[in-house]
Amino acid sequence: MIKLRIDGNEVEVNAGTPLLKAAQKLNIEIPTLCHYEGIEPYAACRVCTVEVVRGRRRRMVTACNYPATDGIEVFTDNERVRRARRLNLEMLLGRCSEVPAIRALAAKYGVEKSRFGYDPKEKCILCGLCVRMCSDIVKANVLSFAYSGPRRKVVTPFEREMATDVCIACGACAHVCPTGAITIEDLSQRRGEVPEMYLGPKTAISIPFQQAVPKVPYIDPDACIKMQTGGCGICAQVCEPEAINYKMQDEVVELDVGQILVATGYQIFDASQMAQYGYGKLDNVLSALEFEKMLNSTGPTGGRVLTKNGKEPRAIGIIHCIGSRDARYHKYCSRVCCMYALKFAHLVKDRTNAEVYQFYIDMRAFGKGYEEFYSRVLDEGVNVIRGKAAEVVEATWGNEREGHLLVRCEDTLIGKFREVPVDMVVLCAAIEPNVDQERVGQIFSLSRSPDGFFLERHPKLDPMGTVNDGIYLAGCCQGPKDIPDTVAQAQGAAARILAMIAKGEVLLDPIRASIDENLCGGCKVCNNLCPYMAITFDDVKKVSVVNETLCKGCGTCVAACPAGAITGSGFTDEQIFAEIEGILADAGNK
Amino acid sequence: MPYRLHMMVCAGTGCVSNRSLELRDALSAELARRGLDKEIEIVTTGCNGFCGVGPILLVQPDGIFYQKVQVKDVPLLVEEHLVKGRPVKSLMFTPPEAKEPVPRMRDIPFFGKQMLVALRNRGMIDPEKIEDYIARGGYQALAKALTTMTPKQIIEEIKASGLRGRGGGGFPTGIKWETCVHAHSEDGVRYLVCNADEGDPGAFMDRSIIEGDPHSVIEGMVIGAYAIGAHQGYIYVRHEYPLALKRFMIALDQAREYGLLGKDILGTGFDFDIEVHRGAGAFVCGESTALMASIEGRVGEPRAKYIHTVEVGLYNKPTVLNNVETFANVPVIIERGAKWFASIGTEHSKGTKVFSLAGRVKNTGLVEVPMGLSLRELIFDIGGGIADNGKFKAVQTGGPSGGFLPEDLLDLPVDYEKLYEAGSMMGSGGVVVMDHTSCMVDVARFFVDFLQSESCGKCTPCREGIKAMHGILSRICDGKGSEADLATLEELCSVVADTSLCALGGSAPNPVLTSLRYFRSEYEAHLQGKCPAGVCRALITFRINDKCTGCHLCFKACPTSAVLGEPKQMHSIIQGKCIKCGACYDVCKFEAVTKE
Amino acid sequence: MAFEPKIVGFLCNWCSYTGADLAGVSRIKWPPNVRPIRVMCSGRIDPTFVVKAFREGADGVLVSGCHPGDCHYYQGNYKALRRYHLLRRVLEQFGIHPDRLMLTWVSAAEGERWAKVTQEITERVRKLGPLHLKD
Amino acid sequence: MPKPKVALYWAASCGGCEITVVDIEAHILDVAKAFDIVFWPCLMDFKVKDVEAIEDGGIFVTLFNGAIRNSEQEHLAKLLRRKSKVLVAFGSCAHEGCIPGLANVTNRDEIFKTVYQETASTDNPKGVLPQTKTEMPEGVLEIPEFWNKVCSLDQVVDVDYYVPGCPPQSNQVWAVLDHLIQGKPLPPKGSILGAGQKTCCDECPRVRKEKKIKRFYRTHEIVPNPEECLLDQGLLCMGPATRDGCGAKCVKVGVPCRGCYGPPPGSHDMGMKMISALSSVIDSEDPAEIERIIATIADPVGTFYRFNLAHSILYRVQEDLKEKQAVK
Repeated sequence: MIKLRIDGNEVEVNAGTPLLKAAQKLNIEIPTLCHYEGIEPYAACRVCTVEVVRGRRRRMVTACNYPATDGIEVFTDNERVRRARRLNLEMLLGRCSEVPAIRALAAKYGVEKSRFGYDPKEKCILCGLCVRMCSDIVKANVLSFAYSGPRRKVVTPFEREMATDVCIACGACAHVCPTGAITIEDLSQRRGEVPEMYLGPKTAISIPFQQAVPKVPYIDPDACIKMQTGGCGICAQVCEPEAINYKMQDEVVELDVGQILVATGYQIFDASQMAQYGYGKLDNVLSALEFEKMLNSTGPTGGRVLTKNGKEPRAIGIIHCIGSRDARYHKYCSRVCCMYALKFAHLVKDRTNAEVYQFYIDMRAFGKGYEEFYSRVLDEGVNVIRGKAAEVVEATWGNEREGHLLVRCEDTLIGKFREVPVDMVVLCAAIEPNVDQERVGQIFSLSRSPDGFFLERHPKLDPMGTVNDGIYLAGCCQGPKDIPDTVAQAQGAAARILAMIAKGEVLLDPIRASIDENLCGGCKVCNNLCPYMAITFDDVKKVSVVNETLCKGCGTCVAACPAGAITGSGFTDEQIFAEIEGILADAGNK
Repeated sequence: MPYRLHMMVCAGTGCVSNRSLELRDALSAELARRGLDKEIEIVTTGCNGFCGVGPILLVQPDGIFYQKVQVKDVPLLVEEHLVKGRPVKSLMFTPPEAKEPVPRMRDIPFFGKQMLVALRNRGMIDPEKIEDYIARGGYQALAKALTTMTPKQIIEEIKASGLRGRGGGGFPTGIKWETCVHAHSEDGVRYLVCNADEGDPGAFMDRSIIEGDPHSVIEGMVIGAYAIGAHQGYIYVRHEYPLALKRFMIALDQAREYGLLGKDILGTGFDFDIEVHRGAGAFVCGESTALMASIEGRVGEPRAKYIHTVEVGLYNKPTVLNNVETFANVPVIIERGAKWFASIGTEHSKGTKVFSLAGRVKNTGLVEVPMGLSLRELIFDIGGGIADNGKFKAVQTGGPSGGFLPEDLLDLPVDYEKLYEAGSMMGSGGVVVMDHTSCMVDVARFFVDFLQSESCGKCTPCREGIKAMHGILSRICDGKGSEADLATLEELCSVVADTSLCALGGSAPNPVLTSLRYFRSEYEAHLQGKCPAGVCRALITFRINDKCTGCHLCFKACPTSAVLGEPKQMHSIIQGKCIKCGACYDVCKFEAVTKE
Repeated sequence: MAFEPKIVGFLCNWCSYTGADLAGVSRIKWPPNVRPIRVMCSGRIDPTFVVKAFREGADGVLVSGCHPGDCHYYQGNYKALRRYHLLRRVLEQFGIHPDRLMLTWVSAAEGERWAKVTQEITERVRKLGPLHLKD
Repeated sequence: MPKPKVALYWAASCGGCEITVVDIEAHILDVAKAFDIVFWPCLMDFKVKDVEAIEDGGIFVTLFNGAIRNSEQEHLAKLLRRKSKVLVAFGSCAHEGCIPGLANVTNRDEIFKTVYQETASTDNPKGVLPQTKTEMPEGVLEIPEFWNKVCSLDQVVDVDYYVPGCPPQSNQVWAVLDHLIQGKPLPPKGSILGAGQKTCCDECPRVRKEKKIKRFYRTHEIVPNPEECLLDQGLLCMGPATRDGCGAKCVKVGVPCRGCYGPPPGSHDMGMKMISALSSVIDSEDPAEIERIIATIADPVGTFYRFNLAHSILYRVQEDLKEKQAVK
């Protein structure tokens, strides 16, 4: 540790610490433009210039990379320093005259207008952060400087406008750019398939959502530069408790359990399949989950309802039954949409002056208190139009030419075709089985009903059980349902599970296979057949053996044993033969 | 059988450009024709220094100096001098103000005041023959250093000699080496780099040394490497120096063949080899950190040198970087001793310095003089004064970012500190002389323009500041300047010098600052709409006075038909059409065209 | 009296038997010609059962399991599938029309499909006529 | 005390079983010493009337080999049954039909057509077929009636014991005979003598793995690894479905088991069991690939039912021939 003085205050730091960091310890602010924590200092903008006195020698140095040495005295804001900064900022202002960040900083040093030029278009101050980010941190080496002197500029390879093959579209360059000279354009127009909808940019390291448990940040390995290219690593550099661990891997944890509650949930129907509603194409057509996120006070708009251009909508259309109750997609009713659509209407009425139109087929307010809520929403002045919306198109509204939508539908109650102008449309997309529902079903040996959801043992008498003892269902993996229904089903399933645990023992079906070792020739035909690995080979006796607790009694081995040495209790050959003879007792002779 | 005479044909770049190689071939053919080729040897030497009068031919041992020798002169020369023993007066050099030509080189004033240390073999050897270098005592210093001295002794010797970096910085070489030895290197690797990226326009000291005496550089580098414990060296040569490059490569091969480079040098067990790295001609790559970045394969941009390259340099290893001239001095110091070297020069500037004399001086060329010689001696005695009987106005030392010194500072000695104090610098040794025809504002603008385009553009003050200076200077040259501009210029100069990342930006304000300091009146004249030297076109007017004879030459010369007039009658100029190219002024034989 | 084929159906417990049950519970009509025998898994169905059924007078045999990939015992229905392919060839060599044997997949949710499948085999066997293998 | 009487008869068979009795070598003398051979047409000149002359049950044991496929064989089977205390179905043909039994996949007309009319070497321009009765000037000539169906012995008469094998292995034959000579108590009726309870695999020294078969080979298609299980190598070995007792002689020399010892005790139908076992270990779940793999089995019925067709559940299918052709 060494001691130095900054603006008269003594501070103790490690030798070699950049003055900028040493000053931070004293809460002395030194402006920077080309500095970014985690990226090697570059000392190009010279805005962080300070004066260092060392013995008799006074010199101007850059605080971002000047290493602290013992006994030096640093002045961060004396007249010489202020003049240097002022003039450098004036030069930058002459270069990038309309960049707010530069204007603000220059104004701080009394410069409103530059004597060295005026360029309203230029935004790049050539700080090199993007170049260094791209080459040193991301290691993609897309951006670089070209030309020298005043002609210097940041270019993509060979100055081609698009360098898609090398650019990994990480957006880090735009993120570090202090002047907004780099913008990221989403050419694909794709929307992320993430469970938690987001309406704004997302970083590779984030807390998944506000209510996440545990509420700690996680790294998205698909987006993390460190994991993709081996570069970056900034988060680890800035995390003082050293909590970042890149080596952490997804783990497969094997648990020995006796009972399983399958609650694998659902997914939302992709509304962009129904092109007539413009989801994914028209700006202000949102999915219900996106709208829910917008209404959330911790969401991107802080709970305000805003169209893409940041204005409050004058009218919102909420379209029910997107992909459900529709023979082309899902025949079933998604059950939750009517009520949340009414909730949306209620909240919109509460927060804005917008008109709300509900386009519904049938209003299904079946739960406790639901009908009453429906009446209340109607009293609040929400317009309900019975009839499935036909399409959503872009439209003008008065003199405004863009950004408005028109919902076309038939109002079946008045028997007329209607066109309703709105600023925003919310689509109530269907609840549908997860893409991997089938695979999950195979894992747990679960059957699926024709709608693709898991099949309960009995629709009335056992709505949470399955045909497999010890495996239960809860929630939307069994079918669309709202929260009260889900909770009821889950608690029921939990009670069933606890009951079994309390009992402490389980009854097994007596259906088992067994091998008569006097008949087994040890051909090993059966060894490979058992899905439960219940058959092993006894190398001493040279016969195959069935582990009766592992055996589930399917009988495949019984059928396959060429020696007939395996017997399946409950379903022996003789029993089945007798059954055959019995049911064919009436078959006549030739 | 020894030769009777040696014909030393200069094959420096200047003389080669003047067809000295054709001259050599003609000479050789002539000698063969006359059967003299057994008696007389032709030696192709490096730069003689007196480049302004090339091609140069020196006949030894007589020391007869022939200048501007053409192929057509060969038969006469051979006949008269070589056969009949009568030196040819018509090919000899006549100093200014002298009536008779001077036959011997040593009697010519240009050479008289020079003292050759770095250029000790100038014109005496064939640079492509290591034998010639060894015959002149070459590699003796190396042998001495490697066999009788410890690295520490060498460093002490260099320190004691007071040798300072000849590249511009003037940092004491011995201390640099010592620091390098003490710098921490994890694996003990250290590098030695020779900077031959001579970027200053008009400067060609380094090129000349490599072209004329490459082994002196190699010898100096090997000694330096031994002193700091480096085993790998690099020489960074401009790509624009093909001849230097070729000769250096030949020299490297020869040195390796002779066991003076590579493994087990001179059987002492010391290994050192040199790799040649060619620069692409960026001025800024002469800066040490940019140069090293370039060797490493990165963009040649400087970085902050708060941690010196001597500690963390090439490939992050301790690195000694010296320029060509510095290394060329090293063998002499080792051979003749620090005391001898330190006896030359001034208190803080020891030894000699090579300068390239250029501009409005009579004798342009390369000269090596002891430190402490006054600028006046340099320009008037050696340089022969101002060309075309012009009037001295200013001298710029140290390359494009050197300052302009006026006449009253001509007695300033050549000395690192003295030049710095006067607002200029030693630099690498460029000396540009300006006479009354130069406008100081225009000259300042010219150099600032050069520096602006050679700035790498990394840091704000250098990129934007020099550009801003250039803008203001251009404005002044265009007659649109104001008093406030001068203040802004001074402010800019101060901040750019203060805050630039590297020496290029740090010294860039020198031309502006010194011109403002010593020639402020010229600026003020410009603000009044006058260019005293008549250079700035926006401020001058061409007129035709009554001396006009109607010769009609100006009429024909004018590219824009701005001259009016019938032959034999007085002409006049239409100002609206005149683009101020000066063609009429140049062609007029009667001083009838005037410039105001 | 018109020929009413007798068809023995071997049904797995988890899918087809439940599916057939569902058809019943759902009041879906399916031909009584098919006489189901429940086994735990279609993998239990030994080809011996099939020939035994033919020998005992069946005119057709229906083997029905879970859909491929949905087997309650993971793989049992694939074994049935392979046996079915080989058995068809052997039956043909014996002189029994291979179409008298039918393999199908009916899930627990497919009551309607069960009805369809049973109708299909009944009609198919009806066309082939009686087999008369009972001694 | 007179020696117990012994009879040996040869019906529809190749004669190998007769030879295997002699293959007991010097023990044949023990047999001759212990028994009074009363009927053995293959070796000695006996007449049917000699047998008819014996009182019912007068013969202690009859070793009957060969299947029953015509009226004469039926007649003799019934005769010997009546005269014998113990009737042994000796050898695979009597036991379960053996190779002659394969004729059950076709019928008499087809066989006659092939044998007397269609084979390349047949010269029968008039297309004459055997008749049971032929009027000749000298009188009526009679030959036995050729049946549509081949039967095992027990499908015609009551059988006490079975000695399997094609032929039964001589050591097993001697063991059975020795048992009789020693006068040991007889095993329960219907027992299979001269064989084990397990399968051929039990006697097979080859190393077996868990099976996964991608294609089948016929014996001429590959040279099998001498150490490994033949079925593992894709050779269609009936060993897993065949009763042991033969000493696994064939597989020991690299020839897959043909199944002559018949099904082991747990098996109801040897061929179907083998079909079930084999298809269980075919390594594919794709119907098209399964078909391809199965196509590498040449003649499944001939392979799986080589020795026991006549004795299998589907011992004979009598569907209409026309329909059968329509299938193809």
